[in-house]
Amino acid sequence: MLELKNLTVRYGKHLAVDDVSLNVGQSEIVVVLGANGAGKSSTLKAVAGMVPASAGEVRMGGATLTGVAAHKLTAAGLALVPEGRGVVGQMTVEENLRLGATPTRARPAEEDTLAQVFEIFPKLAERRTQLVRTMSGGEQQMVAVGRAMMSKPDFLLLDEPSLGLAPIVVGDLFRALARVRETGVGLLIVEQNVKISLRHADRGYLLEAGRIIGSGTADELMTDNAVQNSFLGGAA
Amino acid sequence: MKTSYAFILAAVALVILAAAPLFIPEYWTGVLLGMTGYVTLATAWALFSGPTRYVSLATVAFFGVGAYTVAVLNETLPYPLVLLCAAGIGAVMALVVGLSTLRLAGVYFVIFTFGLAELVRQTVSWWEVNVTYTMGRYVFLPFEGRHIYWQLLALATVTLLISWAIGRSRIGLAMKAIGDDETVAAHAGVDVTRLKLMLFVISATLITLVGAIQAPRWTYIEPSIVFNPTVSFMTLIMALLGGAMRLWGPLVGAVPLFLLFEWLSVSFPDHFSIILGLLFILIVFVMPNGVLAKFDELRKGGRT
Amino acid sequence: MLEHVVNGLVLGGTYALVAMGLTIQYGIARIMNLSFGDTIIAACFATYLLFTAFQIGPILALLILVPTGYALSLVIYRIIMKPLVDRAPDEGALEVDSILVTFGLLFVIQGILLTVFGGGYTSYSFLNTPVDVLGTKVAANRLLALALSLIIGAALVVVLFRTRWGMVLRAVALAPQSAPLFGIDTDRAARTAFAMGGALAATGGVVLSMFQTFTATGGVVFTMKALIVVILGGKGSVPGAIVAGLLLGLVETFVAAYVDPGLTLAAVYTVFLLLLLVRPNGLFGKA
Amino acid sequence: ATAALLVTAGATASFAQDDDTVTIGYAVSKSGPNAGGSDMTVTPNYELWVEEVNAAGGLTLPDGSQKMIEVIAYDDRSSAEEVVRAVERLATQDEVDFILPPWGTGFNLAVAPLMARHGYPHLAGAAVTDKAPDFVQRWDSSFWFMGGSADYVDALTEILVAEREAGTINNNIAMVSVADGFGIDLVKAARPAFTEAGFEISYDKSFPPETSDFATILSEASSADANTFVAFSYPPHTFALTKQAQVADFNPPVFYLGVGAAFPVYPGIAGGSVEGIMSLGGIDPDNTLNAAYRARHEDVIGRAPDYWGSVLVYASLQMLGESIQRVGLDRAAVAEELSTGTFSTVLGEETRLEDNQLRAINWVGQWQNGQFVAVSPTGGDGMAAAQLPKPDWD
Amino acid sequence: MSVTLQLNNLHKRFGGLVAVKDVSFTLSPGEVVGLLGPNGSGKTTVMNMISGALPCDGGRVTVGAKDITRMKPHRVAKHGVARTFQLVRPLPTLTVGENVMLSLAFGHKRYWGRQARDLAEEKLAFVGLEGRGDEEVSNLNYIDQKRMEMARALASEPEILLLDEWLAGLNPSELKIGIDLVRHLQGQGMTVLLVEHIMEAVRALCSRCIVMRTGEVIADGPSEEVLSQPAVIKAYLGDDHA
Ligand SMILES: Nc1ncnc2c1ncn2[C@@H]1O[C@H](COP(=O)(O)OP(=O)(O)OP(=O)(O)O)[C@@H](O)[C@H]1O
Ligand SMILES: Nc1ncnc2c1ncn2[C@@H]1O[C@H](COP(=O)(O)OP(=O)(O)OP(=O)(O)O)[C@@H](O)[C@H]1O
Ligand SMILES: [Mg+2]
Ligand SMILES: [Mg+2]
Repeated sequence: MLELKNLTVRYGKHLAVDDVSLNVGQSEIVVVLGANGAGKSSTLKAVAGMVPASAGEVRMGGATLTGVAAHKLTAAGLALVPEGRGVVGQMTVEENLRLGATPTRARPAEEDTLAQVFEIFPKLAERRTQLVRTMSGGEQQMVAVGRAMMSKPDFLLLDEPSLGLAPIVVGDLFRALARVRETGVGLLIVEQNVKISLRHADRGYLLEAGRIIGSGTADELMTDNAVQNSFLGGAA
Repeated sequence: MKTSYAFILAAVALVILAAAPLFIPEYWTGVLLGMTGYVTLATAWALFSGPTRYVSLATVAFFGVGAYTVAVLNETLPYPLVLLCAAGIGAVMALVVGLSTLRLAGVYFVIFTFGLAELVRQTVSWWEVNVTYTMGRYVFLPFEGRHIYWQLLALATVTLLISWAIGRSRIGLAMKAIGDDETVAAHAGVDVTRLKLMLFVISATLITLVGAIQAPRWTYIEPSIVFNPTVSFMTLIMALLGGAMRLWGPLVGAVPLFLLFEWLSVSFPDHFSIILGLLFILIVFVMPNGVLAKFDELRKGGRT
Repeated sequence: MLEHVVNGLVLGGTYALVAMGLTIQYGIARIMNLSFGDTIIAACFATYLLFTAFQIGPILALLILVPTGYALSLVIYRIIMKPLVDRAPDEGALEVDSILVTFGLLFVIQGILLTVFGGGYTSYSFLNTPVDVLGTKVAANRLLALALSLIIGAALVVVLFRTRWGMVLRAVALAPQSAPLFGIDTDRAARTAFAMGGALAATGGVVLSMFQTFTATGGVVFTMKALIVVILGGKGSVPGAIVAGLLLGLVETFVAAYVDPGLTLAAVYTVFLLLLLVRPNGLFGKA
Repeated sequence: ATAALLVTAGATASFAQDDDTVTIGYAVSKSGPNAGGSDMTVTPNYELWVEEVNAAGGLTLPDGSQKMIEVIAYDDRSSAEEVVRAVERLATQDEVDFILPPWGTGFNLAVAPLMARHGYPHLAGAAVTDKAPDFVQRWDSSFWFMGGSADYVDALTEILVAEREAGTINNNIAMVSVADGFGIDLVKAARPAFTEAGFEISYDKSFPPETSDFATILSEASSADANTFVAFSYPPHTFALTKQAQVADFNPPVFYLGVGAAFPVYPGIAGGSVEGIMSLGGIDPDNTLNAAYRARHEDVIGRAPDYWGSVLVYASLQMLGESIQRVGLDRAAVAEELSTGTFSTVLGEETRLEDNQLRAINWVGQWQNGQFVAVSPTGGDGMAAAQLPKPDWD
Repeated sequence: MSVTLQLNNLHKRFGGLVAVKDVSFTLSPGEVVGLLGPNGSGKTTVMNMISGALPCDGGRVTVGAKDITRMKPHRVAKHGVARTFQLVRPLPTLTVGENVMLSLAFGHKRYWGRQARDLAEEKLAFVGLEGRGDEEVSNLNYIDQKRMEMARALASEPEILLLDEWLAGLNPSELKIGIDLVRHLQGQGMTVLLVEHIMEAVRALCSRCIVMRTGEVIADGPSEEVLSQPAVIKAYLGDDHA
């Protein structure tokens, strides 16, 4: 179980994340929905140790993770695919993926995981030796997700993974994420693509101006009025 | 309104500075001279390197060429013409250099310009040794320290005015944009290449003139004297310290730093290096974004 | 002809040796270390002192000074560089800060050396014995420099490109912000790289002191030569540093032999500038 | 910083006016590329001389009274602008009584106009220039103690001609020079001198001052079929040339090097194998005055002076001291005295300047039995004979 | 008011990879056309070649009667073609207003001074950033940065606008704002080439779509028709959108 308790993030005086509590279970997909600037990315970054939390706590499997350095969190089984991807542009696809297996926990299964990633993203297998920098935006996103999977995380945090992906790939990606979930990994996903993410998620939270303003199962949210109005543009 | 006050203030300061050599000992004129030289160098340097963040170490190449031009021509041409020639040579050289370095960025540009300065020095040396058979030239112009100082003061004023004018113009805006993201600037309609080249040439010409004006002070000129890389480093450090993106930044960096150097070398001639080094490290830690930024910070901090 | 090739390679070996440490410090730790040359000079003096005052030969000195260089660099990184790295909002800021702070450090080292050893020329003789290489007599100490640079270079290349640790170091070099996401301890990598650079500077200093005349204030020359080699090779690239170093050595030698010794440095800079114009990111650099 | 600067300035100015002392100021290169030269030839002698004078109770004035010397020393950081400003400071701020010159031809010229304008006698001790006669015209209180390049070259040529006649060497000379004022001045004098003497210069190249590797240059020089190798070099080059010549077993009968070969550390650097190597300067080991000077230098400074410039610089200071003793602190009178007087210095009991230039200089020296002895002016007092060919490297 | 943008046999290689192969199409004045295709199919590359950011290896680009092939970006901009970037690229040392003024100052009218400031404010107001001209760019959130980038593009008073995934990353309600903005431009007669993966937006805005795959155009025609072609579904849309 990954738990956020009263997490708060400030940038100077600006309060970006305000007392957020949420949890993700093993083999669970949880989405966080919210407008731009609602604090979704900040929440993920705080969990992954990329920005310091000014208050609150993050726990994983009972252990407190607050204040632990980012690289140690990755090693402990928490992987983040950030906005802007966080790949090494000047290394090849394969090097990026293999680097993802840096934490000791990921080493033994490196080859298997690699095969798995290539199966989910065949394009990456084709482009093993291409420099990631020279790939299209969507292709880079695949590398980023693949790289996170390589660290054999218990929990995978994804910040807008579908951004810039072709519809067919978005479908594939979420199907792939569903398969990742089947391996026991818990996924916390921030998404703007509300429809498809809710379709694959178990539960979701609504974030507004840094605060949680609602939560529920995916089905509940899908039909929730607030969600309908603010996230689905009132459409059907 | 505010600008006109600033202008009056600057004009008064200028008059005082210009009159100073008549009242102070020669040594202090020398200090003012050296300081004005570096203020001009740093401001001229920042004209190009500040907004674009193309850190140039070619300062001394132009500076030295200016000095050398005077050394070569001072006996054959009237002095104003010599300065004009120096400016012209500096400009042409900058044009060639500018055209050839446009593809370089970041540290590659930095070291390229350093290499360039060394190449110029080596080439001048070789030329003098093998072609003109003179190493070391004499400049016997009837200038005392204050004459040189007045010329430098005028040049410094011109440089600051240019910097001020550019800062207010669309060119200033474009230069900052280039520093941020050349591609975006180009797509916004900025002729990046031409603009960079233009600014580089202006900056280099001014730097060349500093070298030319200062040359008579040393009487004897050879490459190792006028192509001393320290000049490039000092200029860079002063501009960075004061803040290369602001009009007064280089000045605010050059003046205290110059006085600090002078004070240290007078008071601690034997431990100059160590003290200077330690102070430097301290400065970096206390004032991460330069002196002016520190002032801003303190001012803002004072208000809240 | 063959003779010039040998001499050129031997000379280039020195350049490569000096440049490798800098390229690692700059490429991985992101510290543009302007005091690198002064570290080398400090090692030169230390070797000289060990040799003349304590009768400890330079080879033995390597065993003492290389770890010392590593340890001292670690300390310097901890005290001076780490705070800068931590506070830098972006790479450009760190670059400016590291230039300024190592500029200060340069003066400190220089000042200490001046106080202790004075400003005079220092030189001694060790392993200045001829070794026959393909018919050319080469000084053993210079040959040692070449051999060391090739061995160290090869070892570094193997480590960087064949081991996971090397891949990690390269990742830190290329994408420091992203590296923690991969579970990489960037601080440790940077620290290690900086210290490795220091150890390499010490190595260079020990070897150079055997044939080079040095003065307390002569570090800048080494820094700048090393920078030229680093940039020509492509920043952070060890193979680049080696190839560029050897190349420049060959250029110098051939120009000295066939054109004019007066133009060696002009030629070096010309080759440097021309190659950079063709390859703006150095021989082995990636944009 | 300005305030602090003013305070120090005030402080120094006040002791400058102290009537019990004579203030002597100088700016030398304590750091930067020129530090090596200053540290060998100039600074130690200034320190030694001041130490000795003060130990003897100070400078003696014509009335027999004595005044201690106060020193104000600046670091010019090997920058021409700094040295000019430092001398301005000494003259107009510190108002010192006498100013001693910096190291090097360029810097001496840089300060020459200032010294002249402010009426300070300029004892250019460490400057080699053929233009000295012109400079004396231009600045009549300037004094030149190191001779000109033509002097050194002519002296060497004289020896070479004799050796050629003796059949020790062939007609070819290989010559290299450092591409700065010093090297080029010498090589420019050497070309016509050698050619006029009927020599063929079969290798003649200049190298940049930054050069540190001489493998190629020596290998080219050695294939020039010359028995004479001449290098107008600076210490780093001199050392490197020596080491490389040993490695390459390049051993021409005449092996002449520039500055540095007359340094006392040179034999150590050359692995002890210096016999027969020639250079500028040299001493007469039997000259007791000089021997005493060398001993005192070792005592006070902790190391021996070099065998060329040091003694000239020191002699210039002795002449200054004696002039003051004769005419007092009036600078114009001191200059006049320097110009016309006869002095007792480490160079000899009757040292005098000719047209403001010291001419009694040992032009060529050679390492013989662990001593760097003077071999020119040939036949002069206390001169040894050049011993050529140079023996093999050990 | 608008002019025709015409591409003839555009071609681009990166090393061995042919990124764009013989791409030809024409945008009529006032048209809003979707340029679709799987990731890496060459859409951005096409945009880069039109806007002068990349030199073409072959082919021709014309705007009206003007051949703009191989023109530098700043000249292309002066010929009335403006663009946004796939990843937002604000100029961080400039204020929001200055970001916009840059295009005004270097567009074909070269506005400066008071007039430029007023016009910048006008453009910002148009995209919904009124009164924010003096703010630091870093104060803007993602959508506002996108808006600013649009304002910057519009400030050079283009006739043809290239939008590279300008709507990406917006949540559904923000998306509506974005779509309305583009529609508004359409109403003013602007010709727009729109690269987008969000099908709602494409369907809402584009009457015509061009679909690329591995550098080639595989479909070009009315949106309805193109988006129901099996090839397009197979290559790009997937069954979810069928
Ligand atoms: N480094 C930072 N410094 C200051 N403020 C920041 C920083 N990062 C984010 N913010 C501010 O914090 C708030 C929350 O930002 P965050 O990136 O978490 O939002 P988000 O929900 O992920 O939005 P988006 O959908 O645009 O990615 C925003 O107002 C943003 O401007
Ligand atoms: N500079 C480059 N060097 C090498 N290959 C490149 C370069 N730029 C693009 N490519 C390759 O060209 C192909 C087309 O890239 P492009 O960016 O045009 O795709 P796209 O259609 O815009 O994709 P996306 O929808 O993911 O943004 C990709 O396979 C990409 O990897
Ligand atoms: Mg976000
Ligand atoms: Mg794209």
